[in-house]
Amino acid sequence: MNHEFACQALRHMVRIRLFEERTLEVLMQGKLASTMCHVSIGQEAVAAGVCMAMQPNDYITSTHRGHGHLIARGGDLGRMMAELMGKATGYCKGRGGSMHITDVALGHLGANGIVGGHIGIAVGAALWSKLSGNQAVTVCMFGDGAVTEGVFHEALNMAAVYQLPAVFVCENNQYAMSLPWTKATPPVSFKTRADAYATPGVDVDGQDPLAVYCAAAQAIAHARAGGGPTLIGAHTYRFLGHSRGDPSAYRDPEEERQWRARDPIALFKARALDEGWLTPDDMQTIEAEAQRSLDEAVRFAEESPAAPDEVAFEDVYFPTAHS
Amino acid sequence: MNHEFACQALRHMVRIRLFEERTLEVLMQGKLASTMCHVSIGQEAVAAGVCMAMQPNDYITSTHRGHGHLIARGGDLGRMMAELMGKATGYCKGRGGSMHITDVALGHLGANGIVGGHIGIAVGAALWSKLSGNQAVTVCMFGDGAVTEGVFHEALNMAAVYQLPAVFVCENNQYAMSLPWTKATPPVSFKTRADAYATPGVDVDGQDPLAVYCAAAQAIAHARAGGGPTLIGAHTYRFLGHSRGDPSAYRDPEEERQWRARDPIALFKARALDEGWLTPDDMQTIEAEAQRSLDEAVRFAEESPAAPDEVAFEDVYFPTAHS
Amino acid sequence: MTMMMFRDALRQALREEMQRDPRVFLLGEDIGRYGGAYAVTKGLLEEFGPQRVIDTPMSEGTIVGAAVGAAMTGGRPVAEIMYVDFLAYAMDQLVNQAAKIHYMFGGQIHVPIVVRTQQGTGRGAGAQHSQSLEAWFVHIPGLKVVAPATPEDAKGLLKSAIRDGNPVVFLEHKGLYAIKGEVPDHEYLIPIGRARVARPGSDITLISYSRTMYLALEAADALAQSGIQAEVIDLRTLKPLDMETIIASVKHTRRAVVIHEASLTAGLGAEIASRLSEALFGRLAAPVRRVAALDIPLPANSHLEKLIVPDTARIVRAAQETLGYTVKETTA
Amino acid sequence: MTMMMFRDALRQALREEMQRDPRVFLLGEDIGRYGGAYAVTKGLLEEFGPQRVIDTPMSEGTIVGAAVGAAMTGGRPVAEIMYVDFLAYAMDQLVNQAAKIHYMFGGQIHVPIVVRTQQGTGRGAGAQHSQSLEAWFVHIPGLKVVAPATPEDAKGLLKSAIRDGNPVVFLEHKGLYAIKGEVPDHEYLIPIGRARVARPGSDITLISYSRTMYLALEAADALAQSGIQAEVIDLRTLKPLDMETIIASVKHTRRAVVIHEASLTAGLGAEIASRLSEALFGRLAAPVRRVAALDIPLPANSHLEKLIVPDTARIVRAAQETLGYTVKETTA
Ligand SMILES: Cc1ncc(C[n+]2csc(CCOP(=O)(O)OP(=O)(O)O)c2C)c(N)n1
Ligand SMILES: Cc1ncc(C[n+]2csc(CCOP(=O)(O)OP(=O)(O)O)c2C)c(N)n1
Ligand SMILES: [Mg+2]
Ligand SMILES: [Mg+2]
Repeated sequence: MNHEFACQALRHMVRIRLFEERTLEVLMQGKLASTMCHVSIGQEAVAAGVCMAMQPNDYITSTHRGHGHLIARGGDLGRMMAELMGKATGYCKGRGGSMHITDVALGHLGANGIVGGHIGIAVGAALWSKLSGNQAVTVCMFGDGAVTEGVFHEALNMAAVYQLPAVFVCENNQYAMSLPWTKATPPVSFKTRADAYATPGVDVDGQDPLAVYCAAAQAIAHARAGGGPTLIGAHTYRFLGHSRGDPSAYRDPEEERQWRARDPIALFKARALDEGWLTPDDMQTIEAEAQRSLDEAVRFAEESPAAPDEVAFEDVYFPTAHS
Repeated sequence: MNHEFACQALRHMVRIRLFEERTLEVLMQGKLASTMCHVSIGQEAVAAGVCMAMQPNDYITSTHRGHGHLIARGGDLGRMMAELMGKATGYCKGRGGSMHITDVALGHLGANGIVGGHIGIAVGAALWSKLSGNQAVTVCMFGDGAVTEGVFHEALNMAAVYQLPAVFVCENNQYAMSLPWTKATPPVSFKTRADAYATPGVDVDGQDPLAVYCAAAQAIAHARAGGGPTLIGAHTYRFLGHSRGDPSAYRDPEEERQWRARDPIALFKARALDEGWLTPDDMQTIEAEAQRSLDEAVRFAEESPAAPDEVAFEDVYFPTAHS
Repeated sequence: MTMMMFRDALRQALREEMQRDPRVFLLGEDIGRYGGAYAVTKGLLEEFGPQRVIDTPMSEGTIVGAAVGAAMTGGRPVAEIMYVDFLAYAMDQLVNQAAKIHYMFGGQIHVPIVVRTQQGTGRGAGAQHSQSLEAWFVHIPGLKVVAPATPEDAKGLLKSAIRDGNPVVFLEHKGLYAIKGEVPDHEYLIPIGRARVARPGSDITLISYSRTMYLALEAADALAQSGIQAEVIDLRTLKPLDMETIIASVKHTRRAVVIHEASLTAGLGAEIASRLSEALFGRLAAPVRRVAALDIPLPANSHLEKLIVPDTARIVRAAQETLGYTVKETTA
Repeated sequence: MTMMMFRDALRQALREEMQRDPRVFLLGEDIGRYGGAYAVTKGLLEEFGPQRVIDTPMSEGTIVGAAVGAAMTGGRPVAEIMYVDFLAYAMDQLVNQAAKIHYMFGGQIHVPIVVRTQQGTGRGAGAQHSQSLEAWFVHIPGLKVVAPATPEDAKGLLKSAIRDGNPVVFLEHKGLYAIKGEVPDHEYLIPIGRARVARPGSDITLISYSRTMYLALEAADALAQSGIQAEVIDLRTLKPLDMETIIASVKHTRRAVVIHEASLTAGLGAEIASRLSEALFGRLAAPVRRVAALDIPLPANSHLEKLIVPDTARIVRAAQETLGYTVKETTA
């Protein structure tokens, strides 16, 4: 584990955390354009670890809780914040909001509001990689809720049958809205779930970016080498409610306390100090820099013009000359 | 294994075989009311074994290839044949045809034309048994093609979560239309597939009614005792094409030859003789009786009046007085 | 009469029917402890227990499928699908199974299920959480479709839906849960299949349902200021359509505007407009106008969203144009 | 020109586009060695190999989903869904994803997929294999919908659909695969969005598409025997609708009948009838009539099935009634 890696991991996690904390503030100020906004505070290590294992030409598909995936993939914080505020400079022209935030140029194929709705899309991206030989691997992020949707099964099966370069990463934050993982599905590891498709499966600590990185890197390398898909279960926790106004009354406070004690950023910082990967100075620099980027992002977003009315009417169809 | 059991198993298989052979004749004569007709010749042991393990108050859901399930469940051959011919005396008033043939009074919840379309229905029947305490077990028959539909996964998961009294029986006849099982999904046993739901799974010889019976009886008892669902893979073969006019050009003739050598009826007769379960006389009686029933069924169907025009317009809505 | 919110009226209906009939049970995502995404089922788990209020895994297809199977074997399930958009996962179970089983199986069995779901705009919820898909369901023989606007109707229609022997798609509107209205204190049912005159008038008929009824009433208020008496019809049931009530009104007013939040093209407004144009041919003073959402997905942006869906001003304008309509000369 | 069957014309289109553009590939159930349930793709696996003609597991949702993902990353997939009824499993992928991605993601990306499927009656295939669901797709912004009637149009429209940058639902009719027609020998495209006058006439306009075009032509023949000249329009594209061509015709004939095999209520006929009634208000000699399937599921019984769907006689009758129409007196 080198210094640079640790810097990057921490940087990603801190940027995600700050972005989402800021998002909540902006939301409380009534500045978001949509009511739909889900933050991933507590889960930052998964996004960081996965995206660090990806190559620039790889693809990622994301979820309703997707800020972290785009940030760790290199998304521009200003354009992201602008999108949330419905500004013309937002990634989706201020029309997609948090739940559809996307930077296609980064190989990011979209955050998606339908749980499981993007899993088939990931299969298609991986299929096209196989057919075209473009060498890309597609990483499909999804929550534990998606595991019980039929598309999860169809996609795993199809990816396994064609031995597609795809990595399926379940961000198991223990809840699908109010439904605990333990009531959504029998207590079965992701390894065993993957066995049903004769494909590798692995369960990792989702609070540890290094563990996530290692699992993802191995799966991506395996996929790129033609070995087919892998299913990764990254076990983590959403520290806050499902969305604004959810006090998580369905959760045991003791459970929450235990998980909060495993804050991925705090854990990583402690370990990085311990192992000598980072100095306190490094950390301060990273945090200060992230803070500055966020300030700038918010300023950029606030100063950007609102999406003009025309934006509502554009892009229903892609112009086609052929016919 | 007692004599009576053997009689019944052979009787079911022979009746199914004869019914379907006769169906093909009637079809060739242009007497069927629908173009949709799929026969299960070669797979009779599965229907026989499963249905013999069921109690009268149990439920079964069936498929597009479902004649056998209804016959082994005690369906009336005359009303079945009448249904195929579009007669007023048919089970569905001549409106359902082969693909929707149903006798609800026998706990048969319908043959279904959507592959996988009835799997959720089976979950619901089992759920209602659990909620109402009606002591019934629901047996869900489906083909290997349905295994790759999303509903298979959702249903297994839900049945396992609620520990429902359901038995899922995959009649794996090695093909979904032209797609061989080996190309539809990775080579994984049903046992391993069931592991993904922490529920019992078993693979049985679908050419042996006794093996199927034993697996089904155990699963049904387990379900009735509150132990939850079981997944059974009954490995069998469809001797003929997917439907009329399919020469199965996609199959290896050698493979066909090998499977035909494992005709469930011939195998069972040989074994029954060997083990002394049945005498040649017993068998002749069974076959003659089945033949007679078929003759009668066809006569009944042919002499029945065609479904009158009004039948087309009835039963779109169930009459409701309340509102 | 008691003043209560739409969501509370729905909850009363569920509670009363669950008390009345032990076969009635609820299933859906987050309907138990959480009380439903829009808080309709709050408290019912505590009252009726986990055998009657069943939190399901995220499996919309099998939620509806399971409802069908339970109904076929004696239960009276009420399934909740959190957003109508997610019913896209369950169209086989709803359309190929629930709607057809009674007919397909020769009348041997029927499928008394209610699928409660929620649709519409108003929260800037974006393209995948704001659709209005009633036209899909209205197109399918074997389904009934209900879309109440008031708490009173919501309660009475939900009770009727639960007692109906057929699959009923019960469409709530995300913007209506908190609106208040008077609800009778005694037990009552609102029959499926009957529209209501929400405001009488003689100059023009505004045909509305669900949230658009409120827009239509506002438009009628605005029109009244210039002396125009608009009659507002609240359809309440979308399938079967109560054409009798609609035609009776338009026969009288000779002018009609149909309003819905669903996309214009192939929306329910087309059905109503063409039936009216046929039934009252030669007797209309102006063509039937449709005020609907533009044929555009819905942006996750409250400001932009408003540009796409009907508002009071658009209804007033359409009504005024209809009232001022003069037949253009044929220029063949 | 060469005489060929509808299915062969489709196959030519696929072959030509696959030859022209290496990004074009096919996926679906039984499309390889089997050649497709209706033999459209026969021989293409042998010609293009398993990388371009992909037999999929039975997973309709993920067939469409995979097409979307492949299209977003550079491919030009043509998915085959064996029966439109099975698209019920794939509505999320088609409607919530394919149709909305271009808009939802701010125009960053588009989804050039074709979903070929097959619908309609004529084979007594029953309630789950005979539906006509075009109205569902026409209702959804972001989709295009095509439904050719002739081999020539089938080929030219399929080529255009493959080159289009948007999701196109391509609706074939199970009863048309074996019909024959002349197909040009040179390369050509039929543009999406343009209807065709299939038979000129001046007394009444019969508006049809897919298989009903043939019924309309037969009806026109029958009407001609009593001296009535019916103009037959073949819509070819259902979304976007070519209202210009339709209105031009009806402006002239002042009478119209719309014919489709889908259920009457909330079918496409309603959209056309209401647009016509609005555009030509006061200039129609009779109300626009709709000849559609009754609002009944389809029986698996060829004889009974025929009682539900339009036939030539019903069209002729509707046309005659339209021609003999006189406005009833108002009895207010
Ligand atoms: C198909 C579908 N069903 C339901 C919802 C409503 N919903 C949004 S997020 C969510 C929970 C998702 O849980 P999970 O996949 O674990 O992701 P998490 O929210 O925990 O990140 C639900 C029920 C949805 N968006 N899509
Ligand atoms: C959802 C759906 N997709 C496709 C079909 C068309 N189809 C009918 S049967 C069949 C093959 C089914 O295979 P399997 O489940 O193994 O049953 P089998 O025919 O072998 O008995 C196909 C593709 C269908 N009826 N339903
Ligand atoms: Mg979760
Ligand atoms: Mg099979």
